[in-house]
Amino acid sequence: MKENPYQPWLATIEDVREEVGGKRPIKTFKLKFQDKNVQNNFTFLPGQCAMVSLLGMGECFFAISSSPTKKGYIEVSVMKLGKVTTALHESETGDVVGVRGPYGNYFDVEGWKGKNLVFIGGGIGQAPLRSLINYIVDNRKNYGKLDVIYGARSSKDLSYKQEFDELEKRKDVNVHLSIDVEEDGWKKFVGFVPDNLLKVKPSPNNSIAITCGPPIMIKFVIQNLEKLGYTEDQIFTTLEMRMKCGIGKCGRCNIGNLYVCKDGPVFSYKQLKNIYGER
Amino acid sequence: MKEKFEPNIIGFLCNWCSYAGADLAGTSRIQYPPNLKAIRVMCSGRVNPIFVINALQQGADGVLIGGCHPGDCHYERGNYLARRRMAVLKKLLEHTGIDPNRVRMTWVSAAEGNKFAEVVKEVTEDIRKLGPMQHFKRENKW
Amino acid sequence: MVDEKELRDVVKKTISRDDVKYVVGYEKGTYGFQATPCFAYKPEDAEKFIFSPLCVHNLTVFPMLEEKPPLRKGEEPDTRKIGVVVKGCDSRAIVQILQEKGLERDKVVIIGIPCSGVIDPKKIEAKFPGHIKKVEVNDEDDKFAVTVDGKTQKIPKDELMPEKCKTCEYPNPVLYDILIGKEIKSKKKEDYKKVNAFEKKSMKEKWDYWEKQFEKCIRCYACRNACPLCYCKECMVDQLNPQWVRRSVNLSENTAWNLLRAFHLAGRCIGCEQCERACPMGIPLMKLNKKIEKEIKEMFEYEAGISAEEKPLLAMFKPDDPEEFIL
Amino acid sequence: MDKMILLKDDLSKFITELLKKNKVFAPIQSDDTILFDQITRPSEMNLDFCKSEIPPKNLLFHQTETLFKFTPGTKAKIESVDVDEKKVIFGIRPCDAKSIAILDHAFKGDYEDPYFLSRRDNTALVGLSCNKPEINCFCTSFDDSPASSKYVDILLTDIGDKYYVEMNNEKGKQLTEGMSNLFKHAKESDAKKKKEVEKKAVDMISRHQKTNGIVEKLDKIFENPFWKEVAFKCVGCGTCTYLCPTCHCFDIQDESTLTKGARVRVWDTCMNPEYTLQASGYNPRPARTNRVKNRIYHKYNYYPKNFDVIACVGCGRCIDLCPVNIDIIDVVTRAGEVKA
Repeated sequence: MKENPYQPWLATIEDVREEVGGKRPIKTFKLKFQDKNVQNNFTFLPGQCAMVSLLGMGECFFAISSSPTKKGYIEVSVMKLGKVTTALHESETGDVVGVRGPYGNYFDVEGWKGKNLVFIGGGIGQAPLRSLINYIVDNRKNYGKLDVIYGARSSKDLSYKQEFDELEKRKDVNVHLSIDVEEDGWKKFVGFVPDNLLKVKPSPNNSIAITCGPPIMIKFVIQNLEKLGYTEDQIFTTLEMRMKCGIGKCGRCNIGNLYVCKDGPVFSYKQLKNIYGER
Repeated sequence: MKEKFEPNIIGFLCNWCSYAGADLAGTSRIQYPPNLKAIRVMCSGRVNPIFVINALQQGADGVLIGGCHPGDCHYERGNYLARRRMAVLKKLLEHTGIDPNRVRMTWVSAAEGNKFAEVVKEVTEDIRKLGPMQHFKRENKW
Repeated sequence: MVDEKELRDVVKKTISRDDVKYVVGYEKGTYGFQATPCFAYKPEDAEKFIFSPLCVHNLTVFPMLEEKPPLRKGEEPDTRKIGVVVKGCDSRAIVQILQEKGLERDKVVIIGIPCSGVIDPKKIEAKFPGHIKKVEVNDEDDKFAVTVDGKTQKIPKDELMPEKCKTCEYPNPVLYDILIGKEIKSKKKEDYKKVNAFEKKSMKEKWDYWEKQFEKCIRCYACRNACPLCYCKECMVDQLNPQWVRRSVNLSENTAWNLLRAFHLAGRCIGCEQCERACPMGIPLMKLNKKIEKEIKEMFEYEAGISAEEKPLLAMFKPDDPEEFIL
Repeated sequence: MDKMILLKDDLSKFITELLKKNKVFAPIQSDDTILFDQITRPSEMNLDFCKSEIPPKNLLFHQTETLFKFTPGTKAKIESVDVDEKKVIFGIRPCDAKSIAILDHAFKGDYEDPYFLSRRDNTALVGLSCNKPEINCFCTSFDDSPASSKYVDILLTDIGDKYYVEMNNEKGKQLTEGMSNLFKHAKESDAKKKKEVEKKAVDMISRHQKTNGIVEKLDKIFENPFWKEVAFKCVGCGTCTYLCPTCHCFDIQDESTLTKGARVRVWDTCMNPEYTLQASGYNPRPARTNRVKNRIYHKYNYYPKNFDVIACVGCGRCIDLCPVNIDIIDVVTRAGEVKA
C-alpha cells in the first residue's frame, strides 16, 4: 500500500508541565518520537500543527508550541475541554501518544526578516505564538522591534509564566501582560487584550502584527489594529476548527474553499476578508 | 471435544437490596454459579435500556437486573419505573427475535441471600439452554 | 376535501398577529407527487399554502428543530408563537410534546385540518411511474382522484394510503386552536393485524427478518430527524463519552441504534409514520413502533398523544403493573 | 478506442470470465432496492434499473473503514491494514463513474489517501449506459450523457439484442484479454444504433439545472436570505450526503478496549450539527441554514474553485430521497436567479 498519511508515529511523553490550573487547565506536553529517524526528519516552522492522538481515545489537532530551534522534541499545549484533551490531561510522563504532521502553513519568518513584530495573544491562543516568539528570539538579530502583548482572564490563567519572566528580563523584547479583571498585587494592565493593544500603540511602520486567541478577541484586535493604521496585509492570525484528518480530506474545517488544516491555519487578514464562509 | 457453553451474564444490582443480597449469599457461603458478573447501581431505576443492549453487544449472553421488592425502593419508585421499562424492552426484544429470557429482572432484598443464589441458578440454566447470544454481538475491528 | 381558500385565510390571519413568528404549512413540491413544507412570514406567503392528500409530512417537527443561537449583547430572545398546520395524527405529536413539556402550549398556534387519509408517496410513484412533472390529487370520499397529464383516474383509497391511514382512529386533530372545515366521522379501528401476524413467527424467523432489515441501515438518522418526538438536545448516538453506540456501520451497531430508537419512543410514538417514510433504505420501522404501541395499550392501558395532562408513560407507574416476568 | 459488439447471450459468459480473475461487484436486487454487491454467478445480477439506492462509491470509499489497528498504553503498537485485491464494478452508470473521477480530486493532492486510491487503482469500471433515466435525473445539465464513456474503462450500451462495447483504455483491454471470442468488431450500423439509443435516453431527461455562471453567482449571494428560505424545511438528516456519489466527508474514531483497538473512519455528514461543533462549545455552522448552504457551496463553488469541476453528477438521489423535497435542481437554478 502507498504511504499512509493517517497512520501516526509513536511518541513518548517526556515531560508534562502545568501552565494553568483551575476549571480550564492548560498543560504543555513535551513529546519525543520513539523512532530516531522520524525525530530527525520531523521539521516544521512556527505556526504549523500536528495531529496528536491517544490511541483508543481519538485525535486532536494542536499547534506545535515549541520553537523549531529547539531540536529533539516537540511540545503541544493543551486546554482540557473535550474527550481527547481530558484524557491527555490525565496522561503522565512515559505514556505513549501518536503524532502525525507537521500540517498546515506557517508564519512567513523568512519574509518578515528586518521587520518589527507585534504579537497579540489571548488565553490558549498563545500556543502558536509561543513557537514563533521563541523562534524569533533565537534569531533575534534578524528582526526589528518586538512587542509581545498577552492577556488572560486572571493572573492564574496566564500560561508560560516562566518564559514570560525570562522574556521580560531581556532588553530587546517588550512584554505587555494584562488580565481581564482587577486583582490584588497586579501592577500591570487590567482590561481586555484589544484595549491593552491600544494602550501599547505599536507603530505600524515596517511592522507585522500576529494575533491568536478567542474569535471575539481576534475580531476586536483586528479592529484596533486598523485604528492604529495597520493595513490588511500587515495583520496575520491563526485559526482553529474542529478537525479529524488534518490533511484536507474530511471536509469539516473549511472556510469557503480553503481548509484550515491544509491551507491554513495562518491567514493574513487580507485573505480572510476575501473568502467568505462561517468562521 | 466441544467445550461446554458457560453463559456470560451481567447483573445490574441495586445497591440497597440486591447487591446486599448477593453479598449475603457470599458471606453465608451459599453456592451459586459463577457466571454472573455483578455491576452495582444505586437503584434498579438507574438501569437504562442502553446498558442492557450494550451488554448484549459486548458479549453478554444474558442480563439480570436486581431491585428491591415493590414498596421497598430506597428512592420510593425506582424499581416500579424499572419494571415498566423492562416490560417494554422485553416485548421489543421478543418482536425482533431475541429471546426475552435473556433479560431478566428480580426482586431480591438484602436479607434474601438464598433467593439471590436461586435466581442466579435459574437464570444461568435458562441462558445455558438458550445458548450463546450471537444476534448482534459487537464486531471488533482488530 | 379541504377548502384551501379557508386555509389560506386562516394562515393569513394568523401570520398577521404580532405574536406569531411564522406559520408552517404545505406547498406544492418541485416535481411529481411531492408536497413540501413551506413557511409564511408575511400575509402574502399564505397564497402558496395548499392541502391535499399529498401532504404527508408531520410539520410539528419544525418547532422542535428551531435552533436557538446564543444571544448577542442587548438582544432579546424571540418568544413569538409558531403556527403549525396539523392533521389528526400530527396533532397528537404536539399533545405528546406538550405532555413532556418539550413545548409550551402558548408557544404554538395549532391550525387543525380533519384528514381522511393521505397518499403514500412510494405507492403512488409505483402506480404512476415515469416522467411526471405536475399532478393534481384530490380527496373524493373513498377514492383519490389522481390527475396526471390531464387524465383523471379514481383510485380506491386503500390502494394508495399508507398503513397508518387505513387504521386511523384520529382523523380529527386532538388539539387545535383553529379548525379548517368540519370534523369528520370515522369508524376505522386499529386492530394490529400486521403486528399480530408477525408475532406468530418463530424467534428465528423474526430475527432473520430484522437482521436483513438492520443490515440495510446506513445510519443517516433520517428516521430520527423526521420524527417530531426525537428532539433530545443530544441524541445518545452522538454522545462520545461514554459512547454507547459506535459510529461504525455494521449489524451490531445498527441493531443497537434501531432497538434504542424504538425504545426511546415507547409510549411516545404517535404513529405518524414519518420515520418509515423518511428512511431511504425502506426499513419498516413502524413494525417496531406499532408493536410497542400495542403492548403498552395492553399492559398499561396507555395511548400516547391523547392528553397533555397525563404523565409520560415511563415516568409513572401503577403498583399493579404487570410483573409476571419478574423472578 | 476499440468499438466492439457483445451478444446479449454472451453477457453471462463475459461475466463468468471476469469472475475467474476478479471479484465482481454488480447491481443486485434486495427487497425493492438495487444495490451494488459482490456476485458469484452472472444470474445474481439485475440490470433492469436506473440507479442503485446507494451509489457505488461505497465500494471504493467504504462507509466504515479500518485505518489501522493498535495496542494502547505505554507499550503502544500500531499495525497497518491491507486494502483488498482486484475488483471489477460491473454495470456502473456513467453518472456514478463520473462521480468517482470527481472523488479522485479530493483523495489525491498533497496528501494521498491510500485507501481510496489503492482501491481505485485495483478497480476496473465496466459501465452500462443508462437507457431509462428517471424523473430526477439531470446528468445532461453538466454536459454529460447517460451513455457517456468518458469515465469508465469499458462501456456497454444495450442496443437491442446486443451490447455496443467501447473499450476506453488499456485497463479495459487488459480486462478482456483472452476473451476475443466473445467480442466482435462493431459495424457502422451498430455505432449509429448506439447514437440513437443515447439520443432517446437524453430526450427522456426532462429536468435541467441551470449551472451557467453558478460558481461566480454563488460568490455574490453568500449572505442572501434566500438560503434561509431554502434551508428552513431541512430536518437535518444525512440522507442527501450519504447517498450522494460525490460526498466524501468522514469522521475518524477510535474503537477500542483496554488492550486492543482500531482507528476507524466512517462517513460523516455536514448536515449534522456535531460535524463542526468544537469542544469549546463554539459551532461555526450553528444553524441548518449554514449547513445546507455549505452542502450546496461545496458542490457548486468550493469544489469548482479547487478542482475546476462541479461536484454534482446529476444522479438525482438526493432529490428522490429527501424527506422534505429539498430539490437541488430547483435550489441551484433559483440561486442563479436570485438578485445579488
